[in-house]
Amino acid sequence: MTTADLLLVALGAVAVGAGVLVVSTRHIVRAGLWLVVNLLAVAGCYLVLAAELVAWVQVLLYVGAVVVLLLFAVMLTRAPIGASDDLDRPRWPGALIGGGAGLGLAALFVSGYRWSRVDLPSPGTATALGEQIFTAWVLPFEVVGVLLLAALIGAIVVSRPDIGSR
Amino acid sequence: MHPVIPYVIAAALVGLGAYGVLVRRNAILLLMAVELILGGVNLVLVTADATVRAVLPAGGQVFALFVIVLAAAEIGVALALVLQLYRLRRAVAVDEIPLEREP
Amino acid sequence: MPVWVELVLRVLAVVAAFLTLPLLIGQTEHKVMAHMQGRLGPMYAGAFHGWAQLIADGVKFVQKEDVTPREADRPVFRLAPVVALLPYLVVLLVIPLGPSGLVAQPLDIGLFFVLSVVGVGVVSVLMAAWASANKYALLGGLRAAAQLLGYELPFVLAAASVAMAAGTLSLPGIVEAWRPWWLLWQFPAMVIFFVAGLAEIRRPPFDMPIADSELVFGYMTEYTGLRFAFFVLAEYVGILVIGALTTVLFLGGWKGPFGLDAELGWLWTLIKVAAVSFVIIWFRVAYPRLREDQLQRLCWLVLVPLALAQLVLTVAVKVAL
Amino acid sequence: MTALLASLPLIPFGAALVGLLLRGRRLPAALAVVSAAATLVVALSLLSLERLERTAVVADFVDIEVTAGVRATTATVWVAVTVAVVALAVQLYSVAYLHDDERYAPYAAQVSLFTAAMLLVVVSADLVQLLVGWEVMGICSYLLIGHDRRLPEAPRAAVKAFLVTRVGDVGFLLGIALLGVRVGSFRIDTVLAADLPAGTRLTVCLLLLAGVAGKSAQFPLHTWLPDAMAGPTPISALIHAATMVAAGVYVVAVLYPLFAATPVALTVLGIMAVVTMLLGALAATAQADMKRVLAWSTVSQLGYMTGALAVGVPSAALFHLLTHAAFKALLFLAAGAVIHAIGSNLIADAGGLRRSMPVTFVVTTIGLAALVGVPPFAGFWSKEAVLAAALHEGSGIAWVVYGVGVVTVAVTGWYATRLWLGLFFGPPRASSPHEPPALMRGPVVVLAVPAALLGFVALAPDFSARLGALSTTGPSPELGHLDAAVLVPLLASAFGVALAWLMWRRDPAADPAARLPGRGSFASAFYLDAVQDALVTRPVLAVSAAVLRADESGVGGAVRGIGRGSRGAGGRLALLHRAPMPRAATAALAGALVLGVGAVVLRAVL
Repeated sequence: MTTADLLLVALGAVAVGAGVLVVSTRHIVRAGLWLVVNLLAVAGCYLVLAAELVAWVQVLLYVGAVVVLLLFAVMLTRAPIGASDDLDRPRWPGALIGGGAGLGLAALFVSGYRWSRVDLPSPGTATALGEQIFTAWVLPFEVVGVLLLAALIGAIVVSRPDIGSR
Repeated sequence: MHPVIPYVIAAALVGLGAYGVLVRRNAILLLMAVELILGGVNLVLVTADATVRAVLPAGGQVFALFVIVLAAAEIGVALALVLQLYRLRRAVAVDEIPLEREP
Repeated sequence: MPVWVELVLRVLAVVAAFLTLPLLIGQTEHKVMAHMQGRLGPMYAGAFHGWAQLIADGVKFVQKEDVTPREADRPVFRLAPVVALLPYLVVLLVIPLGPSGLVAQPLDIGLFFVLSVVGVGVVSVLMAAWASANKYALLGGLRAAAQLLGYELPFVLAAASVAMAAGTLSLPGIVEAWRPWWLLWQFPAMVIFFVAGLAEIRRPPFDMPIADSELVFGYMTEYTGLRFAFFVLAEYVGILVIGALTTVLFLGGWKGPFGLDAELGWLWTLIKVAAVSFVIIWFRVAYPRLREDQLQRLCWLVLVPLALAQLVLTVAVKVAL
Repeated sequence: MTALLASLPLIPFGAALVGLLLRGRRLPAALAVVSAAATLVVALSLLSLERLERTAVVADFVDIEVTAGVRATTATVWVAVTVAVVALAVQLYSVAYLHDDERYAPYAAQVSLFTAAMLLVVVSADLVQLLVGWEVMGICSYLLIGHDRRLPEAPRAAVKAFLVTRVGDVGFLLGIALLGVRVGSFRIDTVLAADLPAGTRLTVCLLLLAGVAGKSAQFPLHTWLPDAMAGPTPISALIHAATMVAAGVYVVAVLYPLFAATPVALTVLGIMAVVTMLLGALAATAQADMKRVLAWSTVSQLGYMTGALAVGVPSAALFHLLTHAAFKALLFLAAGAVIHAIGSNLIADAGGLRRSMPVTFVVTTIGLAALVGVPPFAGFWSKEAVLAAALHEGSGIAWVVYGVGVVTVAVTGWYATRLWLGLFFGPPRASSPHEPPALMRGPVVVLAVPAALLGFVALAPDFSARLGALSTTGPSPELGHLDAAVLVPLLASAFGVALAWLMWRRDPAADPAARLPGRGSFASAFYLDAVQDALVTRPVLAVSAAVLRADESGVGGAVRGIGRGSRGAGGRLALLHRAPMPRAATAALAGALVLGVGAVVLRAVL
């Protein structure tokens, strides 16, 4: 076990624990807050894995925007403060499938990698990533931009009935 | 670094997300579970980037960035839909959406 | 000097700055506002011109009863002030004070780090607003969330402009690359960044979320005592952070007029931060609060297009050079 | 040279495009006449051309290439000059003839387009390009024959012309396609140089002959031509003299090496020719309508041309094509003048016009003399060339062509005399007929010159060789050569003329045709229209009705039934699918899980 391993295990424990709480808590808003914890922990994993830019993008976009939007929506839909009892439907199919998927994937990864070891790459600078995005990946990048624009327009049209019906 | 650790974490996150998607009735909670799945996927991508030496350097990270951006777009549209649903029905429980009638 | 000692020293320095500078700003605000309004302000605490007023305030806050509403979501309610304070503290880590590594933690993508961490502050507002179980608090929180989400865009875009100009995301790198004529070139970006920064820390004239004449005190309505003090402290740290960021990004950081940057760089930085902070305080006195719709209009119809235009200008000049 | 040649079809084509946009009379008339004159000038300037072939590859599909280009010999230019002259005459004539027609502008544009299409056929170096001109002519003939919508028979005749030629065109298209696919190119020179297996060549030739029969009004596809008289008279002149009907003969002449190597096809062509020749002439004897007489005579004369092709002398066919264009255009335009004067198409309504219309009388006499083959008028030389060629060839089919040709000469003499006498002699019947306006008179008079004198060019030393160079590289027989055999057709025509005159002498007021045995079958052209109606039209209509019924109840029913069935099935499936979101999501994710597990297990097992 190296330092990186220890850090990963710790962050992973936080991430998984927060994830469990996200899907099991009976407080709607707390689910969102646990999601923040989960995302920060995953961002920490990225940092350990030498993906700084991805980590900070995750913090900026997920924590700063996505979760805020989610909480915003929770509040706009008048979620109650305190526990709600009707958040879940019967759990066993979900548990079966979710557990199956998680365990299956884990088994695949374990059987694939065993206890092999790799050396971590040197912390990736944003420069290298930027070069990649604007050379090899520039076309997908543009497409993603168009997609974002489409999503923006779509969200506006959907949420404003006065535009759509005309 | 043993790559199996982040991979197993990612698998666990995906499993949790799948569980959440299937179990949660509230649309917003369901979206949160979807974010868990995406987080797991991203973790796989980033780990693979650190583990596998690909032809294009940093391909996994680039993919992860794309996934994050797509998730942002997805959440924008999805929340617009959820709010519209709430405006129409005063509820955001997905299993109360009637689908029996022809659209 | 072993690495860890240096690390501890750096962190201690940041903590010291974090504990003193906001108090200094708070005291300045009291006195500056008072004088601008034609009065004296606090005069008694600490004998000389009331210099210890904020310490007295702190003591008062500590003594107050820690009230939590019965309907509130307790853990969230209690955690919110801490979450509000934490991002600013973390941001201070990467602000360069002077040249040659006079910074707590030099980061390759410092600017990105700052932007993303500042964005986390919204969560605290939402936590406070929702956990309070108070409709004024909720309304304030929603306003704050809308405001912060909206102004994040021009904020980031303006910062992106200067990062593009410098060709780096590292804060010391930006200061290195800075030239005095950038004051002209990046002037619109500076204005945008400053205004959006004001909105980010919810300072007047962008303090709709806590508009006391409409919403009592917005998302802070239910807070008392030390937790309230944390929020107030967060506001002052916010002033510090915005001032420091404006300084580093747009005003040349440690660069000064007499060619003594290596020796006096830290002083130039502090002077510039103080000047920007003074302007922020001045704004509070000078301008009335915007209405909610005016606020959003300003963001989406003025700042965002301007920021995009500035980006185009930056690219054009950059390519031309 | 290439540009000039290419401009031959392009000038009238441009005029047609512009003309279709115009309204009124003056501008379209000026445009039409000027473009026709320009075409003529260009054609005349090309007369010195020996031989030219210039193509460019338009599309190359590896196995097959499509080219565009021009190909010309002296003969081509002569044909083009003929087309241009007739077109100019027709355009000038039309200005006066259609002076109160409000649809003159599109008419003139269509005539230009018609000319352009014919010239395209003439100068094409590529079969596909040729086909384009060929088909454009078809649509133009449809439009122009149907020009006068008020006439009851005009739309019908237009449709008939279109459909009957279309039947032939299907064969033509298939022939060209087969040829192009087999050779790998549509370029005419390449096609002619290709070495094809005999079976393919026969198939191609027969298919092409179908198209030629359609366009050139050969038996059994000749029925549209007399009906096409419903169009305005200048159009009749255009179709009969220089364009449509000449196209078939011209194409065979161009592709002659192909036919020359296929005796069976030539025999078929010969049979077609003799039947057409005699049938047309006999039908012409009994027509009451003067334009129909001329129309049937065209059918008959076309028989001569194809006969000449069948006996292996394309130069004679082209020669007859040229002279026939001259005198037949003249005759139609003159007939138009007569119709213009008396206001009727019927011979019975004319009579004694000799005095009131002297110019028309003289030119018509020249034209009829040329038709009959009176020396030294143009028709004499060309017809003589055809008959001499048949005589010299000496094979079985050539003898038949010769024999029938001589008989037809006699019949031609008879009906030409009958027409001449009926129109210009006997008691006058119309009230105050008068000469047509100068604009109509001029073209007629001008056309009389070639009708009278064109035959003498056969005496030019290298005329035959240059005419023959269009299709064959070998020596062509001398066309202007006369020997004792010339007496046979001369005697035959004299016999026909004399017989008609004698029959007329007995009663100048009556129609000699009334005393003709078998007059009814002649007048109706041996009831071929009725036969066609019974054998083709009615069965086709019956079959199509049956097909329609089968389609509606059988195919349509099946389609509707399938549609209804799948809608029902889809509705039931949709009911299954319309699960609430959670159930659907559970099902989908469970499916994915099962697939994943299955894949892993399968890989482990295999």
